[in-house]
Amino acid sequence: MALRYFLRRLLRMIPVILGMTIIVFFMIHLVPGDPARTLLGPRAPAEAIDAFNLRWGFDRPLHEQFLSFLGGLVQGDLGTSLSYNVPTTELVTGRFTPTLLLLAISGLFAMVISLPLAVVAALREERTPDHVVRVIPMLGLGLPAFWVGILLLTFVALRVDWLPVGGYGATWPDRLIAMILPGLTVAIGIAPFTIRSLRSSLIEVMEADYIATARAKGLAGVRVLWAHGLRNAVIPTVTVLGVNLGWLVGNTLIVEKVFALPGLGALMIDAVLERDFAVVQGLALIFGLLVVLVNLLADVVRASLDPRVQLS
Amino acid sequence: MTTPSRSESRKAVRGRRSYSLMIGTGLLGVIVLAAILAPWITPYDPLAHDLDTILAPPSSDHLLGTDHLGRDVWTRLLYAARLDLLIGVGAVITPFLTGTLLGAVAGYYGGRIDLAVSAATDMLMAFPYYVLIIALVFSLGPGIPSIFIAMAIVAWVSYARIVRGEVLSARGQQYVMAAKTLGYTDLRIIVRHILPNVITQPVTYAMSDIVVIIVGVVTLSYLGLGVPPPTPDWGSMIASGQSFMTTQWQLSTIPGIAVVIVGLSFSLIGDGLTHRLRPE
Amino acid sequence: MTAPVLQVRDLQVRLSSPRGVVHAVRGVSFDVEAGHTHGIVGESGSGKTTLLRAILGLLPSNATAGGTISVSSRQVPLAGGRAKAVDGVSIVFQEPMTALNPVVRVGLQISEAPRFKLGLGRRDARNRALELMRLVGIPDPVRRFDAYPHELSGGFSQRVLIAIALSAEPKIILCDEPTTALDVTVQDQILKLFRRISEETGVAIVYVTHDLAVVAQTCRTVSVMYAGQFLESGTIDAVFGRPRHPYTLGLLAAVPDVSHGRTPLVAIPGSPPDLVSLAGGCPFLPRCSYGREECADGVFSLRSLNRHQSTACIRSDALSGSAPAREAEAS
Amino acid sequence: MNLLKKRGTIGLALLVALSLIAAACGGEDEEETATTEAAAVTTTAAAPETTAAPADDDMADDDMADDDMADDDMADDDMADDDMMEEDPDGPKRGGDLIFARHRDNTTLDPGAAVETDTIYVLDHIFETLFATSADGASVDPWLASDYEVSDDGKSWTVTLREGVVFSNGQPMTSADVKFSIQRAIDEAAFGFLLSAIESIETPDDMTVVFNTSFPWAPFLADLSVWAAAIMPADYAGMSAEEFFENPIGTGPFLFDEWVPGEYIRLVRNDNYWQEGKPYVDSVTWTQVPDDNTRILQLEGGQAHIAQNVPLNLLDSLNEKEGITATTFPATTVYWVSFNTTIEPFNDRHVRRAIAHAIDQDAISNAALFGHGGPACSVISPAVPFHDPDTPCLESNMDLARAELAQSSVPDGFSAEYLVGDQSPNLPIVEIIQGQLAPLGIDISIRTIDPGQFYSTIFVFDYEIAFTGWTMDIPDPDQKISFMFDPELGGGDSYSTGYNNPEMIELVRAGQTTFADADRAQIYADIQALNAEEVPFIPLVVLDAPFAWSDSVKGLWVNPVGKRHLEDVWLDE
Repeated sequence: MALRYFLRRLLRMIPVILGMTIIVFFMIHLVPGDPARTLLGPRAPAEAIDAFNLRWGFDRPLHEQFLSFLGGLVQGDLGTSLSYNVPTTELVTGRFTPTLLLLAISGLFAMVISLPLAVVAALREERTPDHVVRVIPMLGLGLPAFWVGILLLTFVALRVDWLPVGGYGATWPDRLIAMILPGLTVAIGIAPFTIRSLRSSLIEVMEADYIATARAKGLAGVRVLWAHGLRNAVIPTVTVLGVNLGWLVGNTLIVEKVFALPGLGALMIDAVLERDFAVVQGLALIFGLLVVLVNLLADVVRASLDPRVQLS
Repeated sequence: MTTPSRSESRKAVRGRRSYSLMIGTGLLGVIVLAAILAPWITPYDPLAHDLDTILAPPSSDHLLGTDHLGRDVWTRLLYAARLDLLIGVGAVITPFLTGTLLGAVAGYYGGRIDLAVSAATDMLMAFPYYVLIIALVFSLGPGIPSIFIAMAIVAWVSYARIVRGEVLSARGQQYVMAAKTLGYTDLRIIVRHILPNVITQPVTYAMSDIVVIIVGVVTLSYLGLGVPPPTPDWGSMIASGQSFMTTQWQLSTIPGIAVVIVGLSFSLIGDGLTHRLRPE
Repeated sequence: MTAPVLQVRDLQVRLSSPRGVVHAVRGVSFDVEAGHTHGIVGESGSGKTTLLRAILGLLPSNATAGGTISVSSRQVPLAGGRAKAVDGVSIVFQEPMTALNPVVRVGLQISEAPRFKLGLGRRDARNRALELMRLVGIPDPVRRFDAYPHELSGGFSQRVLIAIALSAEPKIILCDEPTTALDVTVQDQILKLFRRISEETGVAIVYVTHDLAVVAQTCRTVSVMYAGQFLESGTIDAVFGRPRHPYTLGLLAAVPDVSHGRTPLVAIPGSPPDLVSLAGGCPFLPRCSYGREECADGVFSLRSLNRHQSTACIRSDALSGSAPAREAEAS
Repeated sequence: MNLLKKRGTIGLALLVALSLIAAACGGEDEEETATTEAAAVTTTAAAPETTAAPADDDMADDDMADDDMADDDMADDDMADDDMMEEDPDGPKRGGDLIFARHRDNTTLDPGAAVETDTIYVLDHIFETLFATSADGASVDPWLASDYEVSDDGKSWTVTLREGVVFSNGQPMTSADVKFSIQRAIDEAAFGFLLSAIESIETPDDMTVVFNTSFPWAPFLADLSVWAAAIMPADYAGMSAEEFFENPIGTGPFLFDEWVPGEYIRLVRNDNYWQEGKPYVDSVTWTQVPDDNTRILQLEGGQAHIAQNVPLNLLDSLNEKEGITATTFPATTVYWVSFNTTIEPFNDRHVRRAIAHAIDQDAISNAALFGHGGPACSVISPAVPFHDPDTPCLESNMDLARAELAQSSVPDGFSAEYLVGDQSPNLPIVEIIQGQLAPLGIDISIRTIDPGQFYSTIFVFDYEIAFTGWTMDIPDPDQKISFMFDPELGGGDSYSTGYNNPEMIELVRAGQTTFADADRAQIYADIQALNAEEVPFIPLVVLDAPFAWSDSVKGLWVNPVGKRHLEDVWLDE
């Protein structure tokens, strides 16, 4: 049943993502800056430029180019990168896991940060701990990611020898360890939203009747908070986390840059700068799919937590 | 167990919350005042280079030291407040209005309009945001106009989603049915009846949005797409301070803290508004 | 005479709020023996729920309390904001839909107390829960064990709540309008269920409601609560048969009696007093047709008329002559 | 509980995401690299100015001066080594993996397609060329070639190849391989037109190659040192081109091992390398670390041995850290102001001269270079042949500036837009100039654009003033000078200034076809003087190449055209 729901959700998003790819296609083509000139430099003679355009088919009118792009898309061919001269898919697969790993770990850290803080804030509503908890995430929002990143590298990575100073790592254990600080940096950026959501929903839940029932059973306070309070309060926060991670999909490039991670974000910005059309279009499509998947995942997690919600 | 005693305790708690509105407006007031009175607070010209005293540490005549061109950091911080607050507040208005309107219409009428708006929001959700920003900056050049347009194009999505949800639930309420039976036009119902009831959410959201935009400008400057030099703005100050982080860390940090304080004041105001406007 | 399971002596509860201090409970005393069912009748805002929360030991954080409560002769802590209920006391709420955790299977919610409070293993707790489900009359408990609250009807949910209340092997079950939200036919089954439970398990029941008919049907003794205090207490026959307080009289007159056709209903004029600014004297005075000057000051607490009945009205004898507008149905 | 705060996340995402671009430019700025001059090819200084090139570090391709030091024969090598580093008692150790943190990845493994400096520096260690820039960057030394003769008419070059040179697959290098490689470069390489002077190539025997040029071409040997003229086995050793460049075979000290795009590229020792005993390290791994601060932290944390593109302002503080050396190698990077002389008022000589007088190069150098470079007077940097130290550049003096402006078409000043690729140290320099021109009534507004767009903007003359510069690729000024002053050559329109001065063009052509050094020196001195007088380009600063490395790295040195000789490096760990 869930599978059918998955497929239906994906099908519903296909037109949206296609629409988005079309917009990106025309936007990147219409933006000033000509890839031949950028790649070959101003000294390249006219013949080299013409040969380049001919080879890549940029001499054809835009709509024709778009049709061939669509044609390729249907067969899963995202075209070839101008600057790397390698099929886009090949270029992207290598950089897929770092980005996904970063998203997953930062989501995890965001929740790990949010749970204790939100609980303290909710239970001490309107007293000092609550105010403090509401101020701390503001820092996460206000300070730029590169600043937090470099701080972590300088004062943590340098001092802890099993933590690498940036870089991705070759083996799987190394990769996970390499993701700790970047994940934390991203989580600090997301936490303000998850804390705020969890705090307000926890306050609301702790007023509910079933909490009084649970307490009336003579259960310990911690059990009531965990099994009944948080179990209900976390549901809306899952969606907030999903939306945040969904947005991060195309936008992790500051952290990728600071921590030297080979992610999709950096690849996209280079492609945009170098007018590497195929990569820009391919990535836009992939980002679209990833955003849909992340939000879909959030809905599924939410449905598993809340039986009242049917995967209709 | 919804007993009088419990709702009593809730009111007790809520009473205290009005402080956050006061603290928020107070804080913001101080910042705005400092920005306006900048010429009287500090003698220096924010644009004047003094190549003999570059990267000077904080001292009596330069409270926060000087930047890589010898300009007084404290002065630039104050003048930057003018620009960044303007950008923050200004860039929220269009998305707030368009988003609320579209959300209301989509929520109220449903059907094809709702589908169209939702498709648009979904599409923008998945859109690689900075491809849009770069395209805009290419065609319009860096600076405030492209920031405003970029925000306007993308930022309305959240308002639309929030208001749509609220209007959808409001549509089923009796007071809407009643208004319909009295023969009011749809527009009148939406604007005079539904919106006033649901406006709290988008308004408080706008508060946190202002912060988000100011921080967004910081990131644009970091990418070299922000406010063009020499106009002082926190974003370019943080970005240009970045390569001095290990030697003159204050160049990047202090504007960052300024952004946080502005963020704090707006979110406190947001919280205060939420509780003040939310019906008991 | 077994020792009373519940002893409440001169209970006072004050709640601080922005509008001032609310005197929710002003000197309430009563006892309930094992196997007995005691009813507490009163309009909303009379402080009956705060009384229940006090007995549970779950007063809100802005509450301060005086007097004593003891359950099977153990003192109940009266501090506000406690997170854990006192042993031996359970509660059944009015709204089954909101009183059950929407995201946890009902079976688990019933077996939770046996497992985590009484320390039973997973298997034993499950069997205990199934046993309780049968006791409260839920058909085919094995299948319904894994159901979620929103998948059950109002009646079944209420039975689950009762099973939950029993799951902690309480000495006393407090019921806060448990049947108000149910339709009459289901209400009747639930009331019969309570009576059976009380007889079979010997658990004491305190039944709080505004519905006199329900109290008459299920309770042995009753107290009439108004403005945070008991205006009259006693056996059902005494209090309903020979009401010795104008308020009780008024309540009985306000109950529509289907069997007697269209007798005019007499509503009590005015509305319950504001518990913040309570003047001295009898709190019912402003609405009392028997009121005199001497009712205006002094403290009006219960004084016993005989073994079966006590009242807080100083002019109770003035009522002795007048029978209630009509005979209350003897249960 | 509405919480779809999509918008909130935009900010957050923006915060988290957007950054980067700076990476491309951040890293770039004063990257030392010299780019070979190789005749046609573009400019660039690693420092952008013309191109904004962060991303590609200067599109204009600053390729490498192709091979490296190699004096005439082995003996000189040792000599070059000795003065470069203190000789260790027990001599260089073998072994270890040298980790080189750089800010950008390779784009290809094919020297023909390579256009960016970082790609070229890696390929330099796989492929080699017939001739190479000398250690001091002032001349060309034979490398895969051992000797050469040029015919009297200067149109025929006979080159004899070095004995005993073997490709990494064991196959000996012959004249056929050279003919194939150079012909391929001319036909396919992005910068093949540098060798367009070659008409035909003959191979009389295995060890001799004869190049016939259609006209006498003075910088011919320097052009042969361009990286695009890399020597590879004929017909790609029997493989298809694509297959060959999956795992390229060259004569260089290292051979290709593994490339994970965006992460690292690793070369391992080529045991068949013709220089005995070299390279010392087992392998070199170039890691991809775009952020300046992170590169330095990796150095401090021991995760990298060498870091390039160290921000100038951090060099001194980094040098004080124990275990780390941070300094600059002399480089040929020059930055200047360039005018769009096809539009008002910049076609007026007096306006340009007024601006030249108003600019104070010393102040700029002190404020923006932190002592790692100096003011520039000539367009040819000191480390390049035919640099004229006595170039009569205009004195920085406001009164003279006002006097010049008074004679100009806009006596009471004007406003203009200054186009600059957004990466350090460009922006600060332009901001300083903005301040220096204001008292003259010239109101400068700064238009920063992303480096990827810089070239295509100035190429279509969509600018008034621009921040441009040049880094040498090969040890001969011709490529740069012709590109700057000869509008027809290479389609550069005098480096997009549209400057067209017949006297200057004549000098440039003479410089290309005159063989005697003394005469060429005088020609280039005249060119530098004429520019100083006409100032289509106002030289600003000369930059060195900042590097940092841990003390365990021995024998690291970089010549003025940016060539790293990692075969001479060894690790003392």
